[in-house]
Amino acid sequence: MPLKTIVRQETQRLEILRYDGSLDSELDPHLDRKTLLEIYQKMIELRAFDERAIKLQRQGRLGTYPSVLGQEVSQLVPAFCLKPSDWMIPTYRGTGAYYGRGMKFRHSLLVWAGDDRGTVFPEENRDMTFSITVGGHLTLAAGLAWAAKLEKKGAVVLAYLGDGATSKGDLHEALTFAGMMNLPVIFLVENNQWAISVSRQKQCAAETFAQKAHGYGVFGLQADGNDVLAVFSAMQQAISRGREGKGATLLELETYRMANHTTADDASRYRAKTDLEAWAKRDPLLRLRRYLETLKLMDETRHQELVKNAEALVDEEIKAYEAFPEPNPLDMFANNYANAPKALIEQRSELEALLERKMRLGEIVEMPPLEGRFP
Amino acid sequence: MPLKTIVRQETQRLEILRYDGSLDSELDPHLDRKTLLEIYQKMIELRAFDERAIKLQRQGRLGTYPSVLGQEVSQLVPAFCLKPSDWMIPTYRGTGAYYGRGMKFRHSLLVWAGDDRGTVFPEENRDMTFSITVGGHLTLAAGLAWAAKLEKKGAVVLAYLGDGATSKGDLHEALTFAGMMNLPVIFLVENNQWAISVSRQKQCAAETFAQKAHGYGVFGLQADGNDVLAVFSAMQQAISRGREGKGATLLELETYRMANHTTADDASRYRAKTDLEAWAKRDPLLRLRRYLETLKLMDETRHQELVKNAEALVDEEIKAYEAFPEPNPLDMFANNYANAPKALIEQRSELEALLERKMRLGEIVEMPPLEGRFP
Amino acid sequence: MTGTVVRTRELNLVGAINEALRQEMEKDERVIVLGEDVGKNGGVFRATEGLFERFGSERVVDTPLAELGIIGSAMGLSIAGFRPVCEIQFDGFTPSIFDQVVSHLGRIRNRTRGRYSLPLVIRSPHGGLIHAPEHHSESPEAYFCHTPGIKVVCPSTPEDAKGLLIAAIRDPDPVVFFEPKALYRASRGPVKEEPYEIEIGKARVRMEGSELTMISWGAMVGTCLKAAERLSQNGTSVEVLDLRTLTPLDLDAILKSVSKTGRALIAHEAPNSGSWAAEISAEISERALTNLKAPVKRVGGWDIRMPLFRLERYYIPDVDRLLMASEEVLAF
Amino acid sequence: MTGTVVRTRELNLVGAINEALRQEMEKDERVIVLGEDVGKNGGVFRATEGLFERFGSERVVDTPLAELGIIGSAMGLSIAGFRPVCEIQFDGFTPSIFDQVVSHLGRIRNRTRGRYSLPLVIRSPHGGLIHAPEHHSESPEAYFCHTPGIKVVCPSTPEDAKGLLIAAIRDPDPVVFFEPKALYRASRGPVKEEPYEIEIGKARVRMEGSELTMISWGAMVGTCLKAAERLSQNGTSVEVLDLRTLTPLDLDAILKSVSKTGRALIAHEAPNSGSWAAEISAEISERALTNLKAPVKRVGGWDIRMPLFRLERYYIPDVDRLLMASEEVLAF
Ligand SMILES: Cc1ncc(C[n+]2csc(CCOP(=O)(O)OP(=O)(O)O)c2C)c(N)n1
Ligand SMILES: Cc1ncc(C[n+]2csc(CCOP(=O)(O)OP(=O)(O)O)c2C)c(N)n1
Ligand SMILES: [Mg+2]
Ligand SMILES: [Mg+2]
Repeated sequence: MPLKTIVRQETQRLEILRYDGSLDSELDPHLDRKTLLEIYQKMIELRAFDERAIKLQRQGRLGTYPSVLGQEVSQLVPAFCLKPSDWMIPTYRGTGAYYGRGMKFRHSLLVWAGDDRGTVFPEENRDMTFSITVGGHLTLAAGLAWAAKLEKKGAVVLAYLGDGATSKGDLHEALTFAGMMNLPVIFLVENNQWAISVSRQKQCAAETFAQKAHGYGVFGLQADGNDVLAVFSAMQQAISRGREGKGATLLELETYRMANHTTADDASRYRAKTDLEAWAKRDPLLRLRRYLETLKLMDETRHQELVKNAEALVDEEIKAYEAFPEPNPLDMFANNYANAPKALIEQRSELEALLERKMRLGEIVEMPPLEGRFP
Repeated sequence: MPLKTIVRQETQRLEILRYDGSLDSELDPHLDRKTLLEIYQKMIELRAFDERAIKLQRQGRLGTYPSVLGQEVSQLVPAFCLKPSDWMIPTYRGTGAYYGRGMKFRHSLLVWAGDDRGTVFPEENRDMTFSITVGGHLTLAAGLAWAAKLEKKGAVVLAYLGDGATSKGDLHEALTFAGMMNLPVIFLVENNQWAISVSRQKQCAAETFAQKAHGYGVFGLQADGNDVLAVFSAMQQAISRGREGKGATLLELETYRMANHTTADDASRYRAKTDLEAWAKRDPLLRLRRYLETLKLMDETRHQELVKNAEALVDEEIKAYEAFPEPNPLDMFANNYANAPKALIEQRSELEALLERKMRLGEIVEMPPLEGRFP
Repeated sequence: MTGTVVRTRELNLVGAINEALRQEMEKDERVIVLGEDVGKNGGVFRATEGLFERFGSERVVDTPLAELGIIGSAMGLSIAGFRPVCEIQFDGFTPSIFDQVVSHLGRIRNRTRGRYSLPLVIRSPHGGLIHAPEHHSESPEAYFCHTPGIKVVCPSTPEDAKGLLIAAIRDPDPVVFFEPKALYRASRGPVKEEPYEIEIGKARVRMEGSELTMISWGAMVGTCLKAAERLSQNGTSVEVLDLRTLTPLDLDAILKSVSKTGRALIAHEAPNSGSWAAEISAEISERALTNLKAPVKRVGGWDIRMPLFRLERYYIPDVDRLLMASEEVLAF
Repeated sequence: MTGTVVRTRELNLVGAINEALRQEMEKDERVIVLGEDVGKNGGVFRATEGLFERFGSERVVDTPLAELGIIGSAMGLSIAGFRPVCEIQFDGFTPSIFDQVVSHLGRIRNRTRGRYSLPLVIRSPHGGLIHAPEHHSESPEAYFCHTPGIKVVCPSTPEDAKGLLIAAIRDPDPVVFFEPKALYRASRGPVKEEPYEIEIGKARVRMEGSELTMISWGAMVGTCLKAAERLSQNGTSVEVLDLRTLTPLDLDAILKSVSKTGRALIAHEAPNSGSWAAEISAEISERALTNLKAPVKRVGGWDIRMPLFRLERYYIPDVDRLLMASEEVLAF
């Protein structure tokens, strides 16, 4: 009785698909072929896009861009598992998540070109804009889950975060609420081992992020984030828990950021090449391809065709993106309040006068059309 | 290999002294008699003070006061275990903690009378003012511990917090730093089961607060907070860890807030009497008394003498407190910067002019002497 | 009760707030009250008294002690169609939500191009003079007023408190609602029984006058009225303007009054530098320079940490300070 | 090098900051640099480049991604006698530390009656126009300037950056040090090799003139200089005042210039309402009313969320806007 153990906890890790494409059949989520192929196709498209986005940035045709190279599974698959009526909030490193929900690449490009018109999600989805402030969306996610719980329609909330973001107090307060109120929310830690130049090992002294769940009375699980089957399976579990009123999940997906933090970063300053090489062997795309090959669903010809189609799709999207007219500066005044207060009406007129002056001076040649709601 | 347990954790609870005064001899920290009696005396003094402070408030001779009734052990003993060169930061419910470090009751009274002159700690101590914003001192405590680590003199930091405070993101970030940097800091959760009207059960869905430690790679332990020997023993462990470079401890002391949250609160609105009655049986003072009786260190006569002396001490302190002259309003301008900027010099003159006007009008009869450093 | 008879009773300010909350919760199922101690305890000032019993634990929710959690939850709830009214227990704990307020609260409507709106209210007590510990007597309005995309309200009478709170709850955008805690029980006045709105963004003349405009909000309005009374006894005609809403600021009302009187004094409780009074002072001089017979005068807290409560009355402007300042303006 | 020869080289602003940090770390063992990515990576703008290699992992510390942890640590370290210089990676992430800044940072010296002081520096990039994502182009100075007990600095030249940062590190009180990120590489100028201090709290006349005073800080000073150049080509004599320190504000310098010119324009990047420019405008009109030939004019960001970067140049005042505003002031 004196020094007694009063709580015992375990944290588990899920892996299903091995690097060579073989799998643990006991845990196989038995995805149908169509789904597997759809995921594979999206992964190829995403990778094609990612590569091109980086090039565009180098050519000065895009702003700073955060690559998702190597995180295709941890990005796409969780989003893919949702229903439109579920909520999703990715991070800035979320092109794959949004793509998994049906957002068009042209809109992702607009956003990273610094154009507010990129914020366009499929109408039927409950998608949210990402938060550039790391962790800034997590308590909001708890609030959406609270609403979902009150709605009683079985919706869940999926909030992505990075390994770095786990250190923010926001996660703590969000998990406290989620645990206490038994909220249908999945906090999905894409542990890509780096927060810019700060490694996972320097972020937190605990063995896993998943085990943090125990501090809040929520379910925690780690999975191989480059393993499409493990991620799918873990997500199914987390989603079911949410839909069935069993509360929140903290799901850690172990993956690796294969690219620089963003195009503004140079990772060679702070990390070893050997690390990259080791992780290249665990490439999620390659692994799924090998599995599809064992299922006789993929071969070099089909793969090449998918790559070609993906390139064409990305070309199309880039064209559409670049065809957007310049935004009208006055649009920044739209949608700040349901009804713009007088001060904003006045300020907008000031901007209008400035624009007229610039037109008179020839600094602006033509004013683009107006969008958005004002006043 | 597929779904495998990768981390196993246990959380332990320490209890040594039973309600009847008997003890688990295996874990007995073997406190010498002098120490036991000193703690007992301080507990009696603290309780005498607490009772009187509440009365003073009712009589309009004190502002809002947060009682420590029932928390004498969890307040006094941890502070008592420190060396002067260790840092201590209590919460607003910290009269006992400060008293354990040698602060005079007169100063506690001044603080709760809204008088800044109460912030007087023994010179030799490294004591900090408490934070009225719940949790606001926790990352600062990590910083002090960081400094202590760099100093390499074996100092530790003791930061008190409540069960409610565990929900603040501050604790999360403080523990993240403490774990990551292996800091000599003890986060001591005085779990008194209530955060004003919000019960422990509504604060967090985890079984214990101690288990949160595992999420940060620090040592966690729960102890019976009304058990002087368990608290002493747990603190020795935590302090040794800190001094020996083994890092931080999250120590949960289970106790009970026997009084209203503060004198401004009415706990009967939200909690059952039966709860109070159950906890009254676990009274820390009574428990230590029974133990001292089994050791033949205490009997009714000696106890009554201690109570009488305590009353006299408190009388003395109240007298000293009430003998303080009114503070000089101009003192508020002292100690805001090492060198007051011009704007403050100007503003202080404005206040001076106002005070002169009030003297002319007879609203102020006499100006008290100046204290503090200005400009 | 018939539709045409307007029944009115005396209520104090906290009672008016309580009534507004109750009536809006009755009217609109989407209204949810959340915060620390708002449930059984009815709030530390009893503003939510009786709501828990009336509407149950799903709509009146005691949260964990985590202000980012509170504001984040409220934001999420509002985006999903609810109308949360969250309480931050004291002004001095609002810094805990600044991160969300500055970075996200007022931005999401614009960031999502109007797709999501955040019809939520953040209630918080405001100001000093109740002899409370540190952080319980703060006036943090400037931090909020400088932040785009939100509105900031601070009533000074029970009547306004009820109407403005109802308007705030119905407002499609986030409203920070400061309640002068010194007036919770001290301010009593007639309040209509039925629900009504008072338009956000409109100041109110509390006393008419022609020689000096005193501009204020919250508990300081009462101090202004007292000072104005005293001045009028000496033959000076003072107009007292109660802003009621801080953003959007009712510049029309301010300029109208100052154009008439030619003299303006702005009184408030916050550290004066960089306060919302600075904005008002700047606007007046920038827009009505030629109407000014004297420099605008601000009277606020000093630019230091507010002392503990024994000295708070020397930190927060009192009638004497307002009189001194008025004399200076009038003598210019 | 002898004591009397003053060697000077051209440095850019980030180089000057880097040099200040290095020299103070060499001089004073208590100086510790902490923040996200300040170690091996040398900071995302390379302000701490080479420090990790030179001073090691005990004095140049990559922290977890937790800003409250960063500011709290720095506060603790400084109370215990160290001189931490912490970096908040971008202006837009400073709201994460507001809670500590407003509630504790500037209060502890007073709260402890002078027993503990907090000689720490918070470095953060400032302002827009580098085509960065949301939250990377903010100007949050007003939130800090309204907060007692701290100082706020924002240099605009390499020379000032070095001298002010050294002064900030040696200052016994907390200093928030904003670095105009658009100038990190764009602003180059002569910087003395040896360590030197520039006094905190002193503005600097960057261009002398007699008809209009332009008051500014950070990157906007450059825009003012360009506009002043253009105006002078048209025969208008403009004085440009670089505040360099925001609090304590150098009112003497401001009033001296405005008394001379009779006209003032304050330019800055933040949402204009409730900005630090409001304080300056208010002070000028309150103290120098009779010297004013025209109303003070503020030119700042609009009171809305800053748009993503394609439109940022229409949000942040540019030369055209300053010219328009100047014409208005001059035509009054
Ligand atoms: C509150 C906050 N602090 C700092 C930053 C700067 N920053 C941007 S991304 C990043 C690292 C994030 O790491 P992680 O959470 O692991 O996500 P990842 O980038 O790896 O996807 C940092 C420090 C930020 N955006 N927000
Ligand atoms: C940040 C913050 N939020 C809210 C409050 C108001 N408040 C004061 S004490 C308290 C409850 C604290 O509970 P706990 O941490 O368990 O400490 P206890 O009072 O039980 O000692 C609350 C909500 C506060 N002081 N600070
Ligand atoms: Mg990462
Ligand atoms: Mg408690």
